Amino acid sequence: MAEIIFWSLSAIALVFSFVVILAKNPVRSAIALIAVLLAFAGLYLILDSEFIAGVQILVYIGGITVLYMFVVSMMRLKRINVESQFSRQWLAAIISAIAFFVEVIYFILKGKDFFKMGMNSKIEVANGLGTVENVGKVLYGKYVLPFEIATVLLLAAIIGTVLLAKREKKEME
Amino acid sequence: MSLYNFLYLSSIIFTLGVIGVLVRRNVLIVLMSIELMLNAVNLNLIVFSKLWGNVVGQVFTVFVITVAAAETAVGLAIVVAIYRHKDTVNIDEVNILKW
Amino acid sequence: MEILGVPILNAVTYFPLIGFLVILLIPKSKETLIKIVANVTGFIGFLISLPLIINWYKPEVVNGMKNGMRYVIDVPWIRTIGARYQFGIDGISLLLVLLTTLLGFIAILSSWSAIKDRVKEYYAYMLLLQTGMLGVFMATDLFLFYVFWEVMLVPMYFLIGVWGGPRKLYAAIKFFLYTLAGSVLMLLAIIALYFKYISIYGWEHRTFSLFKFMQVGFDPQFQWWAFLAFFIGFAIKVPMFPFHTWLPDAHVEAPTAGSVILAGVLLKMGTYGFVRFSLPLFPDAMIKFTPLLMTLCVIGIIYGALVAMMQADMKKLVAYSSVSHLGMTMLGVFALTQVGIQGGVIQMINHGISTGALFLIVGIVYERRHTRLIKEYGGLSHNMPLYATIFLIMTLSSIGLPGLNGFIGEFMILQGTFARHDLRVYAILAASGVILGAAYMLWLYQRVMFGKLEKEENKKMKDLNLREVFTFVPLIILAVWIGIYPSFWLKYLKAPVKKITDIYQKKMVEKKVELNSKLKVDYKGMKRIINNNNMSEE
Amino acid sequence: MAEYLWLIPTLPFIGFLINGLGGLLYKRITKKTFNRYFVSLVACGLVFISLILSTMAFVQLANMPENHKYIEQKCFNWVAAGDITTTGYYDRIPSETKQFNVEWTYFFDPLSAVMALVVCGVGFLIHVFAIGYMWDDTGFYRFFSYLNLFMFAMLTLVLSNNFIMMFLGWEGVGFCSYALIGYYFHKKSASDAGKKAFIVNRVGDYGFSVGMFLLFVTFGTFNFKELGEIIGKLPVEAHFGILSAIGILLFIGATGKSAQIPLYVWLPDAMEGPTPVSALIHAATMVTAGVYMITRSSFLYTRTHLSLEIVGFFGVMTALYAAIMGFFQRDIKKVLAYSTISQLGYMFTALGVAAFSAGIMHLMTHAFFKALLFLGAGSIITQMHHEQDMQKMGNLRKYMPITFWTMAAAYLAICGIPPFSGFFSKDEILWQAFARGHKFFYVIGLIAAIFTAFYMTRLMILTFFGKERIDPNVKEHLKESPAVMTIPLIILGILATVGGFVGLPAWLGENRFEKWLEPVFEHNYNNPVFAMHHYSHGFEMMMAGVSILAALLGFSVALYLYGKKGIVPDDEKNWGKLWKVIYNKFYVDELYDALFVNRAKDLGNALSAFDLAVIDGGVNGTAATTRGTATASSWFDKYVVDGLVNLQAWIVQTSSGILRRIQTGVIHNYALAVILGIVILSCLYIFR
Repeated sequence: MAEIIFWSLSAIALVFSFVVILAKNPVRSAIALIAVLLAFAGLYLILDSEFIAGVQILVYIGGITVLYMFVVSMMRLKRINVESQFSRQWLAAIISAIAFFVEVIYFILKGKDFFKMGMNSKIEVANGLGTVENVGKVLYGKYVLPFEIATVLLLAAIIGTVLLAKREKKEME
Repeated sequence: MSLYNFLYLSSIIFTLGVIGVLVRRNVLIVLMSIELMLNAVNLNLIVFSKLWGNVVGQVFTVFVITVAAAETAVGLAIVVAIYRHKDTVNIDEVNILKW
Repeated sequence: MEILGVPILNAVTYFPLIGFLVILLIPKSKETLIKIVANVTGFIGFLISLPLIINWYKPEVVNGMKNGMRYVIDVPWIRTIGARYQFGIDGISLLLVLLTTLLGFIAILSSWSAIKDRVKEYYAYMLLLQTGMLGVFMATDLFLFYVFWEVMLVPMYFLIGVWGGPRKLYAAIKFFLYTLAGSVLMLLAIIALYFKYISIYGWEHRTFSLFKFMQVGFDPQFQWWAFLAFFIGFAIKVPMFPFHTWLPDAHVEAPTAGSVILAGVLLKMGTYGFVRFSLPLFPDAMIKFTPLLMTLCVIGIIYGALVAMMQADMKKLVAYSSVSHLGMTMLGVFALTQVGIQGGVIQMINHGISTGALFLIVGIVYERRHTRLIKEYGGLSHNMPLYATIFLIMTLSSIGLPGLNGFIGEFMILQGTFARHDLRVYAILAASGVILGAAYMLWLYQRVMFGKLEKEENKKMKDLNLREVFTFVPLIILAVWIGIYPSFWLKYLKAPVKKITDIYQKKMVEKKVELNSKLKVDYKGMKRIINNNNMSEE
Repeated sequence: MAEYLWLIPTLPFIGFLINGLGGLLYKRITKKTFNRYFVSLVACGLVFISLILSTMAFVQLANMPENHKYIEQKCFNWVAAGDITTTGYYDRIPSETKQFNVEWTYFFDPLSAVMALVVCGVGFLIHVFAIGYMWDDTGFYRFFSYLNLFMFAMLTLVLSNNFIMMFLGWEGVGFCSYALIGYYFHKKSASDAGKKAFIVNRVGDYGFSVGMFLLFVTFGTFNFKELGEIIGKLPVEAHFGILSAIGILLFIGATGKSAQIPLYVWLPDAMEGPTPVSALIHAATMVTAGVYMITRSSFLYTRTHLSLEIVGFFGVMTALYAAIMGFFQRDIKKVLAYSTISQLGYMFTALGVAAFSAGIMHLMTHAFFKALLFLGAGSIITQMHHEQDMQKMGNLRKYMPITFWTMAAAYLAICGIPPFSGFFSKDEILWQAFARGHKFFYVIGLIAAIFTAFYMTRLMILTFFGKERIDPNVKEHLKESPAVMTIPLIILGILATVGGFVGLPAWLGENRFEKWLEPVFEHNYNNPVFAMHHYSHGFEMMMAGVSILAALLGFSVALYLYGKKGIVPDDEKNWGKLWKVIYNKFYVDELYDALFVNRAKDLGNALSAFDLAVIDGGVNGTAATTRGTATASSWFDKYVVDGLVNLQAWIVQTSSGILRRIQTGVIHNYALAVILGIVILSCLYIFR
């Protein structure tokens, strides 16, 4: 059963990823992105990570992607659509990307023994691994300082965003 | 189902993200491609978390998501600012930072 | 002694700095507020310097004396080089500190209507200057002294350069560079002293403290060079002939209050430097150089007076008269007798009072007429009787009329110089400056105040207003006080001056510069004459 | 005892403060001048109280025993400074280290008493007179404040117990004289005269102060009493020595203040001041300060033959010289001024022959009759609407009888006609000069007496007798002055008449004046050098007759010329060169101007130029040199040092011009470069 879910979710993620990078219309890209993210959320659930799956849906889909939609809707898409969508370096880009991919696969294969060691260790975690409780304990325990720093980062991002997006006085007049 | 397959999936998605970043001229789609890459990384983190039964990987995922949110917000704000100034979202046209 | 927990010398020195900071915080446009703050700071600055003299003889102050200095503050400052934050005052410093706080306040008060642009910066610089000057008179660590010495240069440079007359830039740069040239030599000498001390006592005992240096007794050859370097530094500041030419330019171009401070306090830093540093540190060199120094003083006195006589510009005249008066001051100091040095110090104060007042006096007509040429005036006594009276009093004080301050100083200086047999001829020559002094001051007074009121612009001139009168009142009171009861002030000078002359007493005996030796030779000849003539003796 | 001594000088000072400071502020605030009645009441009243106090002190002094005839009142230590090493006097007084301390102490001895009484008495009368004289002047309060300040300074001068305090009074009266001569400051001649007086006095004071320095350095004190005790024990210096030096230097001061040759030039010009000022300051009191000072230091002068000779010589020469200059002056006050100089010369002659009490007595009588003469002249001048030229006078006795009669008394006194006061004092001087062996002084003095009688007679005839040459406009209002002016005249007239009886010559009775002053000169009597030759009373009487004859001679010549022949000043011009030289005062002023004043100005100008060109030029030259060097090195810097730097920069720029093309500014390229970098680095890792 899990096998099937995995393969179908993988397929969805792959297909919509292609849509994201190939679609002419950013709206379509954004919607495809939502699909990819949803698929990922499903994969997280398979991996016993309920909390992360929830966050994925709430933050990514509910926050970030909606933000994309807002911005896209502000643009005049007509002119954008007329232009060429791909950069002049596309060939070099794809070649180097594939080279990169090959290398990554090489590394994954090279680390197979190490991976198997993990598979055999049989670590059992009570109440499931990624429950809110488990994640919360670690997050607010050992990692409370990075967590606080992250909040500061967010604050900085908010201020930066406001400053960047604010219209200058001249434009207001 | 092998956890190994997750790694293959994540590397593929990551490469797709790279291609998106390198090829697309629409800055919005470039940003979305970056989201793809980040998600690929998240998946990796969670897989290893599962593998070792260690919740720290998930915690890091939370942080990555946080950073992603911040990045997106600032990135989009920049996009809006660029659009307002240059009336374009074409990344190749924003090339004054040269020589 | 402390004021609100702050050691009193710190309080006195840095109080103007508080005003300075407050003024920096006030927006530029609120000129009246700035003026009020500056005036209040000046006044309170003067008030908090009064406890210095009030508590002078209190047991706890007397018991706290160190090396003859009172209210001592002594903490390590820059440990690596051994510089200490050493403050302390004796009677000489006391009088100069009080003069500084008083003149500082008067200068600030006098600029109320004279300064119209860049008000904020002006008052800020005035207060900064005040701190610098006070520090100079209190520091007993040579390094600290040097720091304050240079600190006060900068605000003065700006005061002349920004608010000055038509040739202000020339004057300001001349003032700055000339003084700096001197003080660089002084710095070299300070460093030389420092290393000399280290070469004797070792690196662990490195110090810039004056008192440590005083105990050493440097060898005459070294003294010779160090004295020369200090001499040029101080002589430029005094200024002694022939280093005086920056003074007329600086005075003519400076704003009134700048001139007051310049004449009243800044020049005293040179004379004070001689008394505080050169005299105790280099006794051998001092004795050796005395004839040369005396010659320069006498030339300065007569030369300054003669040049002053023929000036067409009032401020220039007063500036050259300063050269003459300071020559007199230095004459007393270099005479190395108690009375001479006391007279010299009192004359420093007197010069601050009377010349400061004379610059204020010139400033008042300048503010009304915007010219300083003597020939533009005449007959002002008719419509400015109060001004005429104050001008007259200060003229008389400047020319040394007994009963006013100038006389006491001049008389003591000349008497003190005359008391040294080998210096008599200098005293006699210097006394002729008194005649010339009367000539140029009275001539100035006659040309400005007497005669008929002919020019239309002069007829409209108003007499002094209340604020202007108040700037003069303390100066007049002091002039009369010093003239009638100088003992009050002289008693503060006794101990420190005795400390200096004691050094020389020893030296003179060592070197057999016995004062009476020449006279005794004379006596033999005289006795023969008396015997030959069979003069009857009772 | 005599706790009020300090009040004698201080009261006029208070008057000065009230009138001067008060008047100034009152005028500033209310724009009105002080009430004249108030001003006169304060000024005269306070001086009158001082007069009473002086009299009280005088009475107290008279009742004191002979060997302790002085009152001393210490107020405070004036200048208390550090130690000073005295040199001592040869081997008689050793060198020692002393505290330099000058006390503010009032000292009242018979000499001070005489002076204080004269100053207060004559001063008070002149104050009263001045009320009338100055009534219409706008600066009424100013005038009286200066007059009061003068009284303060003069009384300080005579009541001081040391030289420095005396010097305070000395310079103080000098300043008041300056201020009062220049009282009409809108007149250039007046302010010039004031300035001249001050500066000429300063020249004298220069000598005076050097003398004081020497005095202190030698003896270690300024106190008269102590100095008297120290110096009184010393032998007489036969040749030039320290005492002679001190004596001569002090005398230089006296020549300035008392208008002797060579520093007399200021006094004639000083007549620019209001007439009461001339009477008080330039006739009765201030100018006699020099006489007082030398008398005060008689203990010193009697021990130095040389300086006494000098004092006497200059005195008698001045007496003669000034009398000659007085011959043909047209200004009534100028004549009196020269007469004052001449009479002061007599006093110095007396001092020069060590006849101190005679000198002081002449000082006193002179104060009476000369003040009277000046006040009389003032009375005339006010009624003549400030006309001072004797050409425009004549026959005034008809209009102003009181003035005439009082002035006549003074005239007889100055000519030395018995029994008027001048006779006793002047004759005493001449007699003493003769009796002490100074025949030369005697002869010159006698000639001067002839001349005195001549010019005084001329003055009297030209003003009060002869034809009326008065301006008709003036004549209409011509009348006697008001009582406020005539009463002081009358009192002074009485004094001038009978004042001489205090000191009768030996052939008439006891000289009480000399006896009164005896304690002052206690240190002098043991001095054999100045012993009197003894002559019989008859001889002395005969000599007095000679004096009278001399006066009559001068009188008759003047009577012949101006009375009989009726010469008026305008006619004198025909007398040729002699008249011209004398009328122009021997061109001494011009000579001084040419020698000193103009040369000092030239020197000043030259030095100013020197200062600007050489000294300041040196400074600016240094600046210019520095600038030149700076320009050269800046050239070097620009083309050589900086050239090398720029060469390097050029190389870098050119090569970077090629390389910078990599920076396309396109984000895609950068991103691709990043990926390529990762790929290459990974390759390196893989194929390591």
